[in-house]
Amino acid sequence: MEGIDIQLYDRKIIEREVEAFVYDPSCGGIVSFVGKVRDATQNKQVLRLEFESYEPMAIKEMRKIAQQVLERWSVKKIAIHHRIGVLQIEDTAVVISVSAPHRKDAFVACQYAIDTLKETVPIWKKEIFEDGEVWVAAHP
Amino acid sequence: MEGIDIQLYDRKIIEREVEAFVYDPSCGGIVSFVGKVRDATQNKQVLRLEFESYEPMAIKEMRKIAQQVLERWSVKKIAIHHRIGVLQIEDTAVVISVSAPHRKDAFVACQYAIDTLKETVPIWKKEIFEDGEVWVAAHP
Amino acid sequence: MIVKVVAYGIARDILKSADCSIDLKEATTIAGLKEVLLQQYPDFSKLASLRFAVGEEYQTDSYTLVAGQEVVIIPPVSGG
Amino acid sequence: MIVKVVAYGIARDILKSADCSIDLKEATTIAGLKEVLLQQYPDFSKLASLRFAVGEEYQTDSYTLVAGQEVVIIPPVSGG
Repeated sequence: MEGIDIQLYDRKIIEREVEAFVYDPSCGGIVSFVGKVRDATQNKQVLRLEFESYEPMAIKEMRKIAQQVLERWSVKKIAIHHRIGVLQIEDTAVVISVSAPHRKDAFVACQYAIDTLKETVPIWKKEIFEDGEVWVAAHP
Repeated sequence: MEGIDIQLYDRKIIEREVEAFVYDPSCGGIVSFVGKVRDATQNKQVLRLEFESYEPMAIKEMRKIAQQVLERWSVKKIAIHHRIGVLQIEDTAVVISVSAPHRKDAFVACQYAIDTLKETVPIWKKEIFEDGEVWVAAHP
Repeated sequence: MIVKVVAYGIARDILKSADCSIDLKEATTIAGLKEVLLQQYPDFSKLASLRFAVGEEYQTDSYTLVAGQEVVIIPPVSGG
Repeated sequence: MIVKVVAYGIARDILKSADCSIDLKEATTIAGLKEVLLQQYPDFSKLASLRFAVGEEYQTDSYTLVAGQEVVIIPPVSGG
């Protein structure tokens, strides 16, 4: 579908590349969400993170989110780039950019996209500590 | 106040510089709004735009917005860069970036900041057409 | 008393100057200044809004001016 | 009938393998597969959620499996 750019890859996310896709001369506003790797979980120092995905389905689910966004709001374009592989603290894990003629649509749509991604897209994050490792959110 | 970066200048806005200020290792999410110059107003081709400001008060009002954001929401840092002078179509007029431990705060705060900026900050935009010019929003 | 009026954007076009001096009665308020301006420059009445700032802060209609003060006319803003 | 079970994330750790074959009665549903898995690998019961995908789509408990199908175990996701 036109207006959608979904990518999942094992390299640094260049934020301006994500945003460049959604820019459209008819749009006055672009809203972007950048998800970063935080430095500590429950005060334990994280050494690194490992992201893995069920790749074909992850891309399919991200595409569904993008299609829903284009259907529900007056949004021109949406780009979702998610990184997998080994990430360090301060690395960017995900960038979502949305362009719209009116900024309110861009804000609502971008928030919907990241909220839904965190519920439905089969990507898993493992935190590696000095003394062990944990699959994030696996247990209640 | 710590955590606030307000700038008003007559040169290209580099978005990653705005965002770089707000990044904090304790924050998992950054939300950014990028305001671009649109290509047409009421189907008339815009040749260029001229932004002017009552500079000391514009900076003061932007700083007030930033302070309100830090007081009202669990937000770590906020940066607002606004450009003045002559802008072309596709140029970035404003970038607002907000970092927060929880993304919901970042979304709400970023939207509040741009909505309020458009109501209170003394900056004026003139659209230059082939056959004349218009101060945007001056008349009802 | 004399106050200095400074104008930006369309207010400068209406005033045909970036600033001017206006002679007002003592203790004139912002509301009073507005009346004088609207009388001398009727185009101000066509604007979507008209606000005034003193000391880099918006002031309400009831703000009382003193001699020598600088008042900035703030026509509808359009930043962002 | 035999179905192939594929596991990611913590599901792979619990299964101690990225995939395995499971022998099920004909016309077993996702719910039935879940029961078998919980019996053989009790650690699945400790997860915050347990979903299953067939053909790269989430499927509900009532989805009926057929011989040779590949079922992917989706433990709680944590992308973003």
